[in-house]
Amino acid sequence: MTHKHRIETNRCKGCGLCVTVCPKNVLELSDQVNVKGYFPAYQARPEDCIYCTMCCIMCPDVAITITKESKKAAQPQDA
Amino acid sequence: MTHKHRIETNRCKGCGLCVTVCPKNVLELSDQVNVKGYFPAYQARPEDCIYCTMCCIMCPDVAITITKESKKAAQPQDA
Amino acid sequence: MSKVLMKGNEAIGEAAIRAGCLNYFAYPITPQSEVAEYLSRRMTEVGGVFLQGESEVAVSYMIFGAAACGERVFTTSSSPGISLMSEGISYICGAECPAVFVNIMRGGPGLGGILPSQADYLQATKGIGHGDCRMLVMAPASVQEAVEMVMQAFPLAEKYRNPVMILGDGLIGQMMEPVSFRDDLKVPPTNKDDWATSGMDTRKSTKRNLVKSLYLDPEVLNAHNLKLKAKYDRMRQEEVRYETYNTGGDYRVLIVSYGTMSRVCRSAVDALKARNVETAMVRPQVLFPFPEQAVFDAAAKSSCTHVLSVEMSMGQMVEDIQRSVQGRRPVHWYGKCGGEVPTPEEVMEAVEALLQS
Amino acid sequence: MSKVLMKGNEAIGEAAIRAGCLNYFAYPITPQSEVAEYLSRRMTEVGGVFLQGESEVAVSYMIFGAAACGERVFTTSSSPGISLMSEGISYICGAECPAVFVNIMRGGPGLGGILPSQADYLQATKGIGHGDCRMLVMAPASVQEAVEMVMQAFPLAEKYRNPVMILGDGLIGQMMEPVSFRDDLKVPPTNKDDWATSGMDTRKSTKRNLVKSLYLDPEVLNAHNLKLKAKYDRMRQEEVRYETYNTGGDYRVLIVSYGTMSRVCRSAVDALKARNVETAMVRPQVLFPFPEQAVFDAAAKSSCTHVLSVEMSMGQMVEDIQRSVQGRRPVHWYGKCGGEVPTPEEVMEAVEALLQS
Amino acid sequence: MQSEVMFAGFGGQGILLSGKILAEAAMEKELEVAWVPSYGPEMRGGTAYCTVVISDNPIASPIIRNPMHLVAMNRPSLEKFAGTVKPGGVILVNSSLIPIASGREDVDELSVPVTDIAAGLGNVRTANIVALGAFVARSGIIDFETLKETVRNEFKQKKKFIEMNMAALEEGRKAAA
Amino acid sequence: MQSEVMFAGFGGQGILLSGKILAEAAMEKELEVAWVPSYGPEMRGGTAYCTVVISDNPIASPIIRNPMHLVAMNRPSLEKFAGTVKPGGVILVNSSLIPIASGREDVDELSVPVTDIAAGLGNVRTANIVALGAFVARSGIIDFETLKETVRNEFKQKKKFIEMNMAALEEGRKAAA
Amino acid sequence: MAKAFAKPICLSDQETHYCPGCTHGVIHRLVAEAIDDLEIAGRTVGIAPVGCAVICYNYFTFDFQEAAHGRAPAMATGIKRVRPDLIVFTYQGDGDLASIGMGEIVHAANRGEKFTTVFVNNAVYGMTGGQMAPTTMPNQKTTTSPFGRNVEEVGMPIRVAELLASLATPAYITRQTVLSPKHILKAKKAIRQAFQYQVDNRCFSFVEVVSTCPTNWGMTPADAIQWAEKTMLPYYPLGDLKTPESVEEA
Amino acid sequence: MAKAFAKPICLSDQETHYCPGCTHGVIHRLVAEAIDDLEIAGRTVGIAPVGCAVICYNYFTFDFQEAAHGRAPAMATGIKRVRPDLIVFTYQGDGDLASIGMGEIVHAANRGEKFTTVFVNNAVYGMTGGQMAPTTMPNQKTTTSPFGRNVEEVGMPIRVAELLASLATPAYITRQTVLSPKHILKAKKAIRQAFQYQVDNRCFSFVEVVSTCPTNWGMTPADAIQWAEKTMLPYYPLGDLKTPESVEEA
Ligand SMILES: Cc1ncc(C[n+]2csc(CCOP(=O)(O)OP(=O)(O)O)c2C)c(N)n1
Ligand SMILES: Cc1ncc(C[n+]2csc(CCOP(=O)(O)OP(=O)(O)O)c2C)c(N)n1
Ligand code: SF4
Ligand code: SF4
Ligand code: SF4
Ligand code: SF4
Repeated sequence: MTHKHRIETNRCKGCGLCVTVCPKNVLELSDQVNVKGYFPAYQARPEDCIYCTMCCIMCPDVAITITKESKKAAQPQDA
Repeated sequence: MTHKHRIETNRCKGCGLCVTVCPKNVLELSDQVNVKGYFPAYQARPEDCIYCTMCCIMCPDVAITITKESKKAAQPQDA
Repeated sequence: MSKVLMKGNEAIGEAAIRAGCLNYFAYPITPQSEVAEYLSRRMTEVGGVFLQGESEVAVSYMIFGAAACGERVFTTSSSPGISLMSEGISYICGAECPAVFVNIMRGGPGLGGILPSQADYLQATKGIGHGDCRMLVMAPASVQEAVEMVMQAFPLAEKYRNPVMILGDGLIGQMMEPVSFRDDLKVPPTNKDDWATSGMDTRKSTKRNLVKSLYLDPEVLNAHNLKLKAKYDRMRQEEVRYETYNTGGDYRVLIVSYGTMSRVCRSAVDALKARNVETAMVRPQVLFPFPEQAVFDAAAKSSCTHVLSVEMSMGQMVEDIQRSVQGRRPVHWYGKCGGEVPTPEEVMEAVEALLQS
Repeated sequence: MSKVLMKGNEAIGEAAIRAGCLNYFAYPITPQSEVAEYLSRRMTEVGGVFLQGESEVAVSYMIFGAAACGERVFTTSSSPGISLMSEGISYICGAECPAVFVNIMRGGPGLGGILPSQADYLQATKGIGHGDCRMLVMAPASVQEAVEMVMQAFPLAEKYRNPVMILGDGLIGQMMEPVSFRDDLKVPPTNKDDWATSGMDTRKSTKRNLVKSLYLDPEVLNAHNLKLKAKYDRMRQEEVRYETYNTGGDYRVLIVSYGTMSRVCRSAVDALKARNVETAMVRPQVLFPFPEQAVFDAAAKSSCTHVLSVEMSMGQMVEDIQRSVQGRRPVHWYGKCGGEVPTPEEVMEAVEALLQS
Repeated sequence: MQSEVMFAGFGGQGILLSGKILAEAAMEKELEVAWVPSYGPEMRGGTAYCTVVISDNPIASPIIRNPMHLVAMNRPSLEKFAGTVKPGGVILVNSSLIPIASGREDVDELSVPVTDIAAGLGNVRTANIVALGAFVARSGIIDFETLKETVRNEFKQKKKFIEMNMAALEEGRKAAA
Repeated sequence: MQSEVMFAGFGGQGILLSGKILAEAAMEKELEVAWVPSYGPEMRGGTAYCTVVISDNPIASPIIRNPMHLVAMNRPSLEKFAGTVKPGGVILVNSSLIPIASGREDVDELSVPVTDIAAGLGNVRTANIVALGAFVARSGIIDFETLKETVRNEFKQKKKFIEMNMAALEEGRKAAA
Repeated sequence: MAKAFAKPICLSDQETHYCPGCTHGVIHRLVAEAIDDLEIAGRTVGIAPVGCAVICYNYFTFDFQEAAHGRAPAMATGIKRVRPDLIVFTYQGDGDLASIGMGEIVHAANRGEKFTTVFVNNAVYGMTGGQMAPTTMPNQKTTTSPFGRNVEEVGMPIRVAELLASLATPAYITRQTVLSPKHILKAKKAIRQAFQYQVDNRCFSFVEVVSTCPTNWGMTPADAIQWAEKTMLPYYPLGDLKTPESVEEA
Repeated sequence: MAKAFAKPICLSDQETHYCPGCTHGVIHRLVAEAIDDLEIAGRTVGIAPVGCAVICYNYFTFDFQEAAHGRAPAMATGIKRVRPDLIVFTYQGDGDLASIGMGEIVHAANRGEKFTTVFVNNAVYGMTGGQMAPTTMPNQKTTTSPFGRNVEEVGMPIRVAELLASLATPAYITRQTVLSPKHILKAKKAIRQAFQYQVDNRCFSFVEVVSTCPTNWGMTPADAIQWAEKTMLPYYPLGDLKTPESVEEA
């Protein structure tokens, strides 16, 4: 069992609220525009992520999810 | 100077509230109907009246007034 | 069928229950408060819902909410109260929900008076709310007819998914007449599963329902309005209802009148006949859609020289009559508005004045 | 006169100030919130009154209270908001107070949309409230005309002691056009000492004034209604206002249209002329009273075979046209309602379809 | 044949109820009826009246300005309506409260001290029933037995009133004789 | 003669302002003008556009579905409106944000990286003015001096912006040359 | 002890249409006395409600407007905003003010409109025939609560004075009654005070008056007074709930 | 410490039309979580307001009605009275609920209607372009208070939760916020509790949520959060104002 942090890039509106609440300073806003014209958040330092879900809880657009998954199942979904 | 207690009989609706508040039990309701079909209040025991204005204050129809008047002036008005 | 002597207002309340409507929300206003007073008892007896709302505005939305769940529901009010329901009625039309509104009219404008009037004709038939909305409007002339129309109003509202108004004058509400409640007018409610927000579990469905009136896309809103227009056009085809009186022979004046006023006119027609003045009457029982063709035909009769709209208003239905008569005959108005119902004699005078003119 | 480029909504606000009306109460609603936004600044500059009311119902009574004091006052809203003012407008008519209501119409019914529409025609001209009440209704077709009508509305409201409505579609409010504010349209307020509740000391009188709409005695209420009817009849005599376009020659189709829609029709008339299809237009500038005679005359012209009402609604003014044309010519409707303004091409198609039918 | 009765008096004198009972009695006889009240904004006081129209044909106008008969329970009512009654009609005058007559020569005027009679029966509130009994007896507008039946029915919820009201009817009938 | 320009782009790109400035410039020249916005319920995002109609006669219909010219500030605008422009009109394409062309052969297509130019001037928010300069220069719809005057007037409250915007106009003109 | 008592000047001579023992008459007189006292009749505009007091203008001699049901506070707002020099009061019943007019009174109070409201709480809709009001007491029978007000179904009576006093904007909010001469004299002071605050351009002022409706309660006037004392006063406690001073101190 | 987080089931997949950083999205999610939790989606009817959340039904998967501006509590009343088995909530902004809809919310609360209201207080009218709301803070600039809210002219902001809590009818009235994850977790509990009271057929339940409107405040989402914390929270204190239990004890 492990955790998977996922940001739906095209759902993100680049509000930056997740960035401010992350206790481990994992997130940053991208400089690549998404389909909606926003600069979405991404995990700049994924290795620091403790899967505390603070960013998920804060995100007004339900753009971030964290799933528990067995390592096997994780890879195909990741593709 | 003396006081004059006056009930405008045709203004009175016979509600009896003045009767209940008079501290000296001066007032009663008449058994003579007035022009509106009500049984108006009258001073059954005028000699007991202390001109406290309780009845005036209570009357919802401003049917009772008390005036201060010199004895002379009082009579013609009384007619 | 056994008859009972009932006040119009109470009979209206009872009729709704007999029609299977057990939900009533209202705010008191003369001359129709007896409906609420009656139903505050009766609904308890039959296990229905009675609620006195805080205002007519709120009541119109209680009606909306309940109707949107697919439940039969109605309210009653009088002129100023109906004005306050304008926005709500427009929403209910837009959202296509069935509901019944009873307006027991009093004199206006403003606070006006509390006696009978028919001065809300144009508001009811043309201007009840903003946007392209219309209601089917039924106008009873007796307590018995009021009862029947109330019972018919619920299935009609469901047929069109649109509010229906019963437009009665104060006298219809206040008068007592013998009434019988015809069981055959009780029609089971339509299935509302495809649109009503009755809870997905209730209708055993995973498709959710949505009741709304907002269409931000102009093309979609236009299409929605065309759909509503098609319904109103269908009403024009299917729901015209009227009665004629003495139209068989040759008459010189055609009277058009509805509600209590039409009963007075009926007396006047009879009395004029006795004086050898032949007149006839068309009585619209449904005001929207208006019986245009019937009025045209009756006016176009060769003997007829004048058409007279007799209303307890300053001349409202007369506009629909003008529209219908299409210039074939001069159209006149006679009326009063303030609470006094014109007498047969006054109507006769108005007719005779016309013929002398 | 120097011109400025202004949004209709702002120009309407400015026009009221230029007309000498320094009192404004309103509730925000698209597409007219800019009036309030503009006046929240401007009224402060000119020492006037700006207040955002808690609802349209409340606003209509703030207007009533202020108008009853004899002060010039106005409000602006859009369709659903106007429905909520129904009762208030009926009271103001009944109490005979002057006031100006601006309705920048959006699509309906219900919440509808926020784009331009003309779907409140029947409500404004016939059914604004309960009882026998009417408003003078003016319909501008440009920002400049909106400005002028707003300025004229105040003296007209005072002339009749009755509310006046400016009925504009959303485009009139949202569009920018050059406007000039004509000082000559500023008319000093009438003397209101004989009726306004301005305080006895203010008018140096010991006679108190009373503003009310209740008349419990039916004869008195009837007399009051007859008095109001006489005013409305006087409006029918004195306030009809319309414009004709291309009515000089022989035309086959008469278009009747108002507001923004009439400008589109004007383009269509020109373009049809280029195709050798002669059409003409009557544009009512005042909707109540309706230019019945002008429409009749234009329709009755021998060359004319069809009358077409072009409206951003599902067919409302068409009823007044039918009434006016008196059966002389077939009367048709073309329109859309949802926010998209029909284009000249669409109107042309509608006209050509008529001629082919 | 159509006939109309106006009942008029003070609010509180049971005017509307007398009318209703008459209308119900007529309905029992399969006649057409309409009962039309006056209604006003004031809760109390003033004049209350109602009109009952009885006919063997459907009733056209229920609005009657000239009724066939009048039951006047107080003076203002008599003064206001006496002149409207059709020639030949019955005018019942509650002489307990009305010291004057109708002044009409062309009607059947019947003077009955209904309030006093009711007081004699132990309840002034039955004055309206006394008047009804007297009026129906004199006018013959419906048969008296039906009226009695209707009154009995009206009070069937409050049994103790039945007897008193039946007595009131009888006293009315006697007074009209 | 009547001519129409549609300005289209994201909300926030100053679309409505460009249109307004053009309309004001035309008004200065005593022409008839109408500025018609799109307005929608959403506060942010989506496509904003406005149409400016300029004519030497009173303007009949201000509702234009086929404008003479188009200034497209973003890709969705170009895609949505390119097809509506009348043959012979000018289509200005903001090539900074639009990687495609209009696909029209019968128009005068002008590709200008207005956002980049504006960024080069130190403020991307002047992109609308760059575009306006380029468009007016190419279409000649009004004379450039009047436009400059109008822009100067528009910013007269905020003096510090005047210079930047005058530079933007000039850069636009150059790009259109 | 002996005193004089006369009809206030700005109260007209006309006899009222109210039922015998109805306390509307007393409250009218108190309003008139306050206006006389402050000598403001010449610049006062009263606003009549829709309710039994709808024609109360007949009993006063100064300018008056007649509101729609519940909308008197909006009308008063309209007047005060365009004519701040005028003295304006609304006179409203509980159906009018607490039911249909709830939005208007809350907002006028919250904006701190500088007019005075006299609120007659008689626990019932009088004019229309005794229907339930928001102020109707638990289990009280009315024509639309024939089995008594069921608080499970329609909630508790609304204490309007407390509700308005909970707003943050400074105001004078008081509850009085006219059930006895002593109460009447206190109510008189409160009403005068309410107008005084307005004359001083200080704040919104509001006087709730616990009243009777003998007719619709089906009681004699004396019984109605007793019922109100016993049933209403415990639920509607008397006294000042808020003064502008108390807000400033807080 | 490590946890999982997924979109609630009854929240639809559709992306919202709200501005970046607008807290409407968070509040929607909390409502959906509560409904999922209680497994009531199949018998729930939501009521959308008129305001930015007017099309919020697009983001939920169960039955929904769209109200007129301010009238959601009346619609909810209509539903609950005729279908007490349904779970009903209104979702309303401050213009909607506290301005035009004041009468409706006060009366629904006072009748003890057994539905739930989620009240989004963002101190401004969002959808129509940032006009002043009854909840706008003193001196806050809006498009209709361009010089800042002048409390002398228009009064203090209305604290709706306090106002409703002052009514005598039992209810659950609480104020929460979504300005930080910690607050959001508390708000989540409160919203769940509000629905729980309804499921138990207990009382009216009301959750005010102090929110942001970065767009109309003219701030970045992060600045908006800070401004709300600094300016709004001191005036709109968080926590339960009333529970049905507290009323019963009193
Ligand atoms: C819009 C509207 N709704 C309803 C009415 C009917 N109506 C008149 S008075 C009244 C109630 C008055 O009760 P209250 O305010 O308590 O005053 P009271 O008569 O007891 O003094 C009602 C409902 C109306 N005139 N207008
Ligand atoms: C009767 C009526 N009046 C006005 C409007 C316009 N209107 C739409 S939304 C809104 C304000 C919404 O503000 P709020 O309730 O605070 O919600 P937010 O948008 O901030 O979420 C207004 C005034 C309307 N649609 N209907
Ligand atoms: S909080 Fe959500 S919408 Fe905002 S930047 Fe982070 S992922 Fe994007
Ligand atoms: S209080 Fe007044 S109305 Fe009542 S009985 Fe006494 S004098 Fe008459
Ligand atoms: S009904 Fe009640 S409130 Fe109205 S006048 Fe009579 S006692 Fe007074
Ligand atoms: S305008 Fe304000 S409330 Fe509306 S979506 Fe944008 S941020 Fe949210």
